[in-house]
Amino acid sequence: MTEIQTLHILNKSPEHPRFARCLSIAGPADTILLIENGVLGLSTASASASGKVLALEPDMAARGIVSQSGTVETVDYDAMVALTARAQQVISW
Amino acid sequence: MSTLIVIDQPPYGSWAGREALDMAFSLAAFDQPVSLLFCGAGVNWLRKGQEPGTIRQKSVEKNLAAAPIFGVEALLADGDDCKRYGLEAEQLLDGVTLVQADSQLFTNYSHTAFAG
Amino acid sequence: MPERNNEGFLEDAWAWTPEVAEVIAAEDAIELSENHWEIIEFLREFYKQHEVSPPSNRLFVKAVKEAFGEEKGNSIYLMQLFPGTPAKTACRIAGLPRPTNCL
Amino acid sequence: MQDSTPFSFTLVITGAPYSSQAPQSALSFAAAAIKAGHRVDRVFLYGDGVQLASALASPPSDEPQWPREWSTFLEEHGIPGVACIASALRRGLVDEGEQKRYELPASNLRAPFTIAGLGEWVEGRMSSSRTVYFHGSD
Repeated sequence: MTEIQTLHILNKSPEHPRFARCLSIAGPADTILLIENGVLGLSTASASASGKVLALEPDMAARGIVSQSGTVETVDYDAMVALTARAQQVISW
Repeated sequence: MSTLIVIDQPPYGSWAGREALDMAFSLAAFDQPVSLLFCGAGVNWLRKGQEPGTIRQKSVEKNLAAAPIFGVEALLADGDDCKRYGLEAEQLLDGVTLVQADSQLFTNYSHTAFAG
Repeated sequence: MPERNNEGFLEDAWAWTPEVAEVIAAEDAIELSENHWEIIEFLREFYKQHEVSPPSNRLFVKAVKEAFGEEKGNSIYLMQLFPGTPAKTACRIAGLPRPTNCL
Repeated sequence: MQDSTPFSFTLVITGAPYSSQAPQSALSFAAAAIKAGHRVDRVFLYGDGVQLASALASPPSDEPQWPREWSTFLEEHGIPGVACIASALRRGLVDEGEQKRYELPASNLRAPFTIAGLGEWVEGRMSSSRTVYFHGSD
């Protein structure tokens, strides 16, 4: 399993200033996990982040967001816990 | 183990920044190294000459001036965001260091938190 | 005597006078000396400058240390002057609002 | 693939129930953490998050009662739930002690939550392996 420098938990919609700030700050060794309203920015985030982008499946399903096959890795809460344990640092935006 | 507390919301219209300041003060109370970063609309915390008496709130300018006394290590502000809000260096409170809030900056801290 | 709450703190910090301080201190069996006044005046000035009183005992000690050095900025010295919880006792005598016990 | 090393978590909730998703996300996270064999040391409610400790929240019967669900979870797993005193007092959330202290007409803190200072958060920060925040999304 590869190291994660920082796990960014991003729950803001793409309109929120913190969304863009999070994307600009996440480095290549970081992972961004989109949860809650954050999943609405799936396409934006996947396109502009230098690190890896994941999304929380229950929050996607709730909002009727379907991932285009293979474009984004979806995770459940179990995997979210594992990610927070793997990352050196966790930042919630 | 140094902590960065981020204030990205403007003062007076929202309470989150005040609660962030309390977080920084409490870390300082327990001798934990802590710095504050002002970015986005949060840089408006740093403008000199605030007079919130008319809206019956305490001055965040005055509250913030207690930070160095309590042992908060640094008051950092994103230079680009200051520019966006028309804040020149001489309009900023004393003791503010201009930085670039980029990934580099965040890696200097073992813990980064917002108040809400 | 200006209005006070159930723990003896003034409702209005600006209603404070040195005479009020004497009365409140006497309730705690404290006779105010030069050393007490130094801290009381410091606290009132701090409150004027920052619109908050030091939010915890530890930060009270830190603020005193910053102003007067190690010799006075330590909890033993402040405890001798203001028994109990020094920040609380000192704020009460200095007429400052009751701390929220936040920290 | 689960990490086999047990971790300990301090969870901080700053978003209120019924105005944010934070308490729900935090509960799902906490349940998953325990299922994976990790420990949740403490849940700290800060800012608007203190509303989660209200004993008076009464949503319609066909909606989840998040304060009650959280209370049950904390009791089942013996996890301390702490609401920040400064946030709580400002927002009208008090236990019996504060009710007396401030001479208020009622108290409304839901067991097993307690009220304490930010020192609890600092303590959690220092002793848990991870501190994870759940904010509102406004």
